[in-house]
Amino acid sequence: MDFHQDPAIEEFRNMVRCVIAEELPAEMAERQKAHGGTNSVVADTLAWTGKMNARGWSVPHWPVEHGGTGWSAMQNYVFMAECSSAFAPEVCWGATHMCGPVIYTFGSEELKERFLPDFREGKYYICQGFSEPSNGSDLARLRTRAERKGDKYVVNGQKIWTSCAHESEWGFFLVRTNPDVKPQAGISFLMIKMDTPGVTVRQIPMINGDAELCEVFLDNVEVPAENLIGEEGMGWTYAKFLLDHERTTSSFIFQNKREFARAQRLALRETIDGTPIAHTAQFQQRMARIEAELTALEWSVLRELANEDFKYDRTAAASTLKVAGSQLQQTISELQMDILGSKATRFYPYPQKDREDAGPLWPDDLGGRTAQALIARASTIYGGTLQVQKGIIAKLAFGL
Amino acid sequence: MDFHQDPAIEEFRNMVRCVIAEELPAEMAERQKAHGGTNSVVADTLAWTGKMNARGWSVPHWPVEHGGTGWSAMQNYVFMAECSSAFAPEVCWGATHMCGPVIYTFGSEELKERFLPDFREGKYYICQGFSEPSNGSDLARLRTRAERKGDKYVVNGQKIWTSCAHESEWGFFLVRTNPDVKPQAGISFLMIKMDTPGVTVRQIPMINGDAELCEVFLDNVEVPAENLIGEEGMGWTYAKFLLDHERTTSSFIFQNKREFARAQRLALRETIDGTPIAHTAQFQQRMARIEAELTALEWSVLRELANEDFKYDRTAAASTLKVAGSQLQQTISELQMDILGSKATRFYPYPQKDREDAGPLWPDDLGGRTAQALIARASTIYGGTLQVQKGIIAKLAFGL
Amino acid sequence: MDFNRSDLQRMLHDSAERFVNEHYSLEHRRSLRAVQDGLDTAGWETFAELGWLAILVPEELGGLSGCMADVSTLAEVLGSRCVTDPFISSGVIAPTILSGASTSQEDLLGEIVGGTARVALAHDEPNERYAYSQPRATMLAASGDGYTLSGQKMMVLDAPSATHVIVTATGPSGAALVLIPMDAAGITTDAYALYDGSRAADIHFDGTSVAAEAVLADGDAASALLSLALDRARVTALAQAVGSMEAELDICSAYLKEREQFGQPIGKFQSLQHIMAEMFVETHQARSILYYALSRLDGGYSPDECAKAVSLAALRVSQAAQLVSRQAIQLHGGYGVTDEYEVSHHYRRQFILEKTLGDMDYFTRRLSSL
Amino acid sequence: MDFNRSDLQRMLHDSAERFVNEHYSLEHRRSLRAVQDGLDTAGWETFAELGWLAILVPEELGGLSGCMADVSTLAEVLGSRCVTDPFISSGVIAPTILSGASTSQEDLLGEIVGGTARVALAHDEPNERYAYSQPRATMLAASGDGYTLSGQKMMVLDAPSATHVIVTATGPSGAALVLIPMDAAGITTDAYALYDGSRAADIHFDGTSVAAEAVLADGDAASALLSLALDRARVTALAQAVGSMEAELDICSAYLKEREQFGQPIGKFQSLQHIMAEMFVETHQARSILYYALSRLDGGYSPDECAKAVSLAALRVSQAAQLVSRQAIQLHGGYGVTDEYEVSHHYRRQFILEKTLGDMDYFTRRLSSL
Repeated sequence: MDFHQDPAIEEFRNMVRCVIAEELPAEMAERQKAHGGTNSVVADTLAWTGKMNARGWSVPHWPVEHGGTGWSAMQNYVFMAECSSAFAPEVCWGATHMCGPVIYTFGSEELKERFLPDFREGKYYICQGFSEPSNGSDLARLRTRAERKGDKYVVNGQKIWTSCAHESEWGFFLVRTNPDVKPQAGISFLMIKMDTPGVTVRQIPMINGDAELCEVFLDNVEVPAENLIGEEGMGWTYAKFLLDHERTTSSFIFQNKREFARAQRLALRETIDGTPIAHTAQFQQRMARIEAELTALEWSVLRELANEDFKYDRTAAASTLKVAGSQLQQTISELQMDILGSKATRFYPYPQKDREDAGPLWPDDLGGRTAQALIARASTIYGGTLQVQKGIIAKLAFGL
Repeated sequence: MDFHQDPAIEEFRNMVRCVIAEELPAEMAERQKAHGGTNSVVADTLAWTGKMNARGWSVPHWPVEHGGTGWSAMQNYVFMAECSSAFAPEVCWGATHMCGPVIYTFGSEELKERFLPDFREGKYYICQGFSEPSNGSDLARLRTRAERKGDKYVVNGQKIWTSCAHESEWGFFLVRTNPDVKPQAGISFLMIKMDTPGVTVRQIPMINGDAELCEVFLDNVEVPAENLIGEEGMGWTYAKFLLDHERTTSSFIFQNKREFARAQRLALRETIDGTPIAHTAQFQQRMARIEAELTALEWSVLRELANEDFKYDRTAAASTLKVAGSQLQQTISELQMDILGSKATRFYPYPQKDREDAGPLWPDDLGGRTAQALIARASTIYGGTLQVQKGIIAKLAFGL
Repeated sequence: MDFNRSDLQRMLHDSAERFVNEHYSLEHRRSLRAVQDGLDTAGWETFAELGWLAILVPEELGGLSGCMADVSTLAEVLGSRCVTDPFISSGVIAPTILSGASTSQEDLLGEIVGGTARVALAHDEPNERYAYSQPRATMLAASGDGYTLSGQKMMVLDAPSATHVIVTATGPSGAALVLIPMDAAGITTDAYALYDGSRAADIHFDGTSVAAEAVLADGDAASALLSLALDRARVTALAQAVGSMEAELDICSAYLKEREQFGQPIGKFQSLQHIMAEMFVETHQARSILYYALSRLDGGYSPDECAKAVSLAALRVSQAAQLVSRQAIQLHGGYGVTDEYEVSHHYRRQFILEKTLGDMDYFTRRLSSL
Repeated sequence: MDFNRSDLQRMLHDSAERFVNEHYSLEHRRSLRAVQDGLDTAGWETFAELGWLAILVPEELGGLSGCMADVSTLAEVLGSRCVTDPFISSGVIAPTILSGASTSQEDLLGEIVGGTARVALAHDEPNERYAYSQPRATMLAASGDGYTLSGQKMMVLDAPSATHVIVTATGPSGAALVLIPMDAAGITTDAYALYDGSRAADIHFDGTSVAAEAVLADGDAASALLSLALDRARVTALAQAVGSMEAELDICSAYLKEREQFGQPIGKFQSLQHIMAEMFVETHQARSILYYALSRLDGGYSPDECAKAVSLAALRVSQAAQLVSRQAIQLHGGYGVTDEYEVSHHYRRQFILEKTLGDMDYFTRRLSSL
């Protein structure tokens, strides 16, 4: 075992930090800082991707021949950590971490040329059409049907929880191309332009006042057959490939670290009977335990990045990151709420017009906190519920 | 709703308290106070039952014609609360709350005369033979076989978790008299004298150093047919009757209150850096939450005693008392451990010879605390595990 | 002891249940967000007609001389539908303070009972959360025959639809409770919504004139009255939370039977059954400790004993509400975090109930100080 | 970074695993209760033969100059079989203090490495729990060329089988670490067992003579050396706890497949599967934060940074150990609380590991003071 961090990594971190400081506009960081939803403002995401692309850094984790930087896993980790703690906008995850990798791994040359440059440049937003109203945790039972008719697929069905569908130019969809084989075998991976006739988007009003997630209705949507990625019937395999590809993402380690640091700042400012909350024994005890959990999570991520020999199935470790990381998001947002006390009850999202009127009683850094805490209830639901993750662990680690 | 306590109850409480003060020998209370196991010292149990019987109070909850006092449910509750907080020995629960009620409800006159006076007087200890090694939570699958041969039953099988079997004169057993009907229907309730040839008892060494629980091996044990209680095949019905009869017992409300009060006393004596633990914010917070849970539990018991109209199946409420009460036993004993800190690690049961040698560094009130905390791990196991109770609630309250 | 409803309570409960079922549909509640001051005018008229605003008003002042157990019966039903109408302010806090005031407030109480006046309580200040010894940001100064009031209050619940506000201030004789009409000169309000749709405001007083008879109480009497009013308000909030949790049990158990995944109703999964069982246990314990708090408030116990009971009950109910409202969302999956399912509304309502009159941290500290 | 074992660590791990599997059966461990001082003599000889007592001893003093990651590798295996031999005292604390002492302790270190000397640390005092600023009950007074030691120590782990004891005391120059042979005059010991079968003693010093060279360190140097030794000891205990938890995962998953109830292996029940999954997550997180602590202790970080790392790790590992050891019993039902099943031994061992060198309350307070 060797736990020494390569000193070159700290140099790299400083270099990244300087670049971000140079590139990230203050008002963009402010918007991100006060944002209470899951995704960043789409315009910021695209603008930031463009800025990073100009540096050659918009898709650092991609293979070099497709525009990646060739950084090590640890360098990529440091880059993402620094972007997060500087409040840079999120990237368009669907493009850079899901659809992009599927295209460069399984797609034709034609598809690569058509999409990968746009994804790198942040030319438009793309959305993900996997879940359906009836399938929830049971993804393989998806019903959206794509029938091949000549050089087209005709798609009928309904998707749900599609982030920013209303602001997306393209979407990547899992559709059923063959209903006569076992559920997993009949699924294909299809690109659909969101302005195709028959595509209707409804934004879903959420618990935190946002409406970023959408329902997408597909009614006889005609999709050119060339929009199929890879082979017909292999969609399930590609979706699983994505899962294996992104083992540490579900830890939400960057967000968890950033939000815990924010809680620490808030606790130093908010007072009880004249004492900063950070100095009361109750909160010290609570924050110590959360910091311990956060530190454990970070080292669990480092173990994964360093490709530790692991006695159990690696997917069990990925589910562990998800179980711990998703609950930690909730724990930290609850901590923020308790630090803010009654102030947390105000409907105070950002960006919102009324924020300007709020005056000095309501510091900027309250904006978005409660919205974030409310939507954090979903962190143990999306991407496989807490219960599904536990089932995976029991099965893969113990054969139960 | 009327939450006023009848003032007569307070008078009754004072009267009971005076009687206990008069009757309870100091050294008996001391032994009970320092006892770390589930059951009291058997000799104390029998002696105390005898003393109470002389007052006519040994089985106050029984029907008056069988020696009960005719007290109200609330009076019985107060009586038990006072006995517990004064550290009176436990009664022989099997005699007074299980076998006794089954005999006076379902037994013949002959059986009533034979056993009830002995139970009232605490003439001997009796033990319970329900569980078997293979059936655990799944009681109905018991295998111990009793075959009728002439005027005898010949019993073969094995029982486990039989409290104080090695000190018992009699045991009451659930045995299978008919293997050809559905599991619940073929069970009977049988009295077996523990010195009958073929009965072998093995004490099981436990996590806390005790060996009160036993295995009972039954090898061609010949039991007179007149020892059958009630009808053959009705044993399961009688066992369920016991459950319905004792809805609030599983809350362990008396023990929980007494042990929380003890934790409060210990927390005032033990210090950290010169400050009593009871005055540190960490422990105050923790103790406040435990006190809240304890208070809720007590009022849940009061609701049951007062026969509240209840929207759900009453058995779901009884399981609720068990779920909350069993976990509270663990929570309170963990609290005691944390108050004692490193002192809790010492093997320091009572009564033990080495206690006399311990000297002033080791106050008497440490005796038995850890033994109690260790065996408290069983509180969510016996009498239907936590998981079994939750299943009952889901089924009976919600039809799931 | 008797845990069953009295005849009055049964009437109260049944009429309330009928009314909220008819009136407070999810759609109706969502539509109230567009109403300027958040008040459901038609709903509030019914509150008055059904006598709900008279429960805590003494008979001699035109009320019902009811007890907190009566209030709780009603509040549970309001909680079951996440009703955010200003009942706690005008039906509990105001009657308690006004009927205990040193100056007669019979007229205003009459208007409250009739539904034409609504009274908010302004207590929180910047940097002063929940209860605290003495206002520092709001001062009452003698001026001629009366006084002037200056200072800053925050998070005044139900202020936007209120006709009057009772203000805590530090005056010449220490603590003071002062009654001010919302249209008095020298008042600036900044109104906003909370996450459950209820409304609050920050209020700035800039030398507002206060007549001598508008001082409802001062010194220890003011502190005692405030404390009583707040403890009653808290228990009313706890009762709403219990009602909300019990409603969630019904909603969730029905959903588990209806929603299918992996080819069967999700209620067949043992892990979800156990979550429901845990929600049941928490809700049961919450109702039990609510009874304990009611027994103290209605039983003539000392203020300290009441404070202890309310604090313990708040700790236990909050813990239960957190578990139940969180798991109710978890059981609903993604739908649970939309604005279109009841459970997200219960979650927000319980969050606001937990955080507005004192949170778990506050009640822990309060218990330590008793 | 590399989380895989070095060649040395692999050897250490494999030989340890072989040894504990052969030697430390449940029956053997239970039989050690009857041994007067609790020491497994044959086992301890093997500890010495395999070089385990030399890991932290510097090469120039005849040791292996190993690091805490090496110690952890071994300790995890010891933990997997609840081995209670005095490794932490003689393999970690004593080498740390003796090799950092101001007087040469080469001879004693040689005896420790050879297995013929065993050294306990006497620090806890009546009313002083875990670490604290300065001993108050144990005083070192100048006397002729040397000193005399008087006072009272409690809960001296592994004292009954020790040949020497290092005592913390307050002396003429403040804190002091003093080495005393257990057979010195003026020592009274009261020995007892802990609940996991390990031994400890209370030791009373009544004017015990101390030669000048027996003062190993004084003043700030003594405090720093004590702090380092205790933090190393704590991390060794954490490693044992992690090994114990991982063993419990194996034991429990096997039991769930074997034990049948309601006509099927109990591992088919989703509620128990989820408990196993939670145990897995806790154990995984515990191992991760153990690595963090090791990275600080082995990485040349400041004492405060080490203190923070050890404290955070102790909080997280203790929390995990509580959940895992409690649920391991729950999964076993009644058998789990008997002395005849492994899980009850793991429970007791983890309880003792958690409580002897600092509990969660202590580490929380320590973090607040950094």
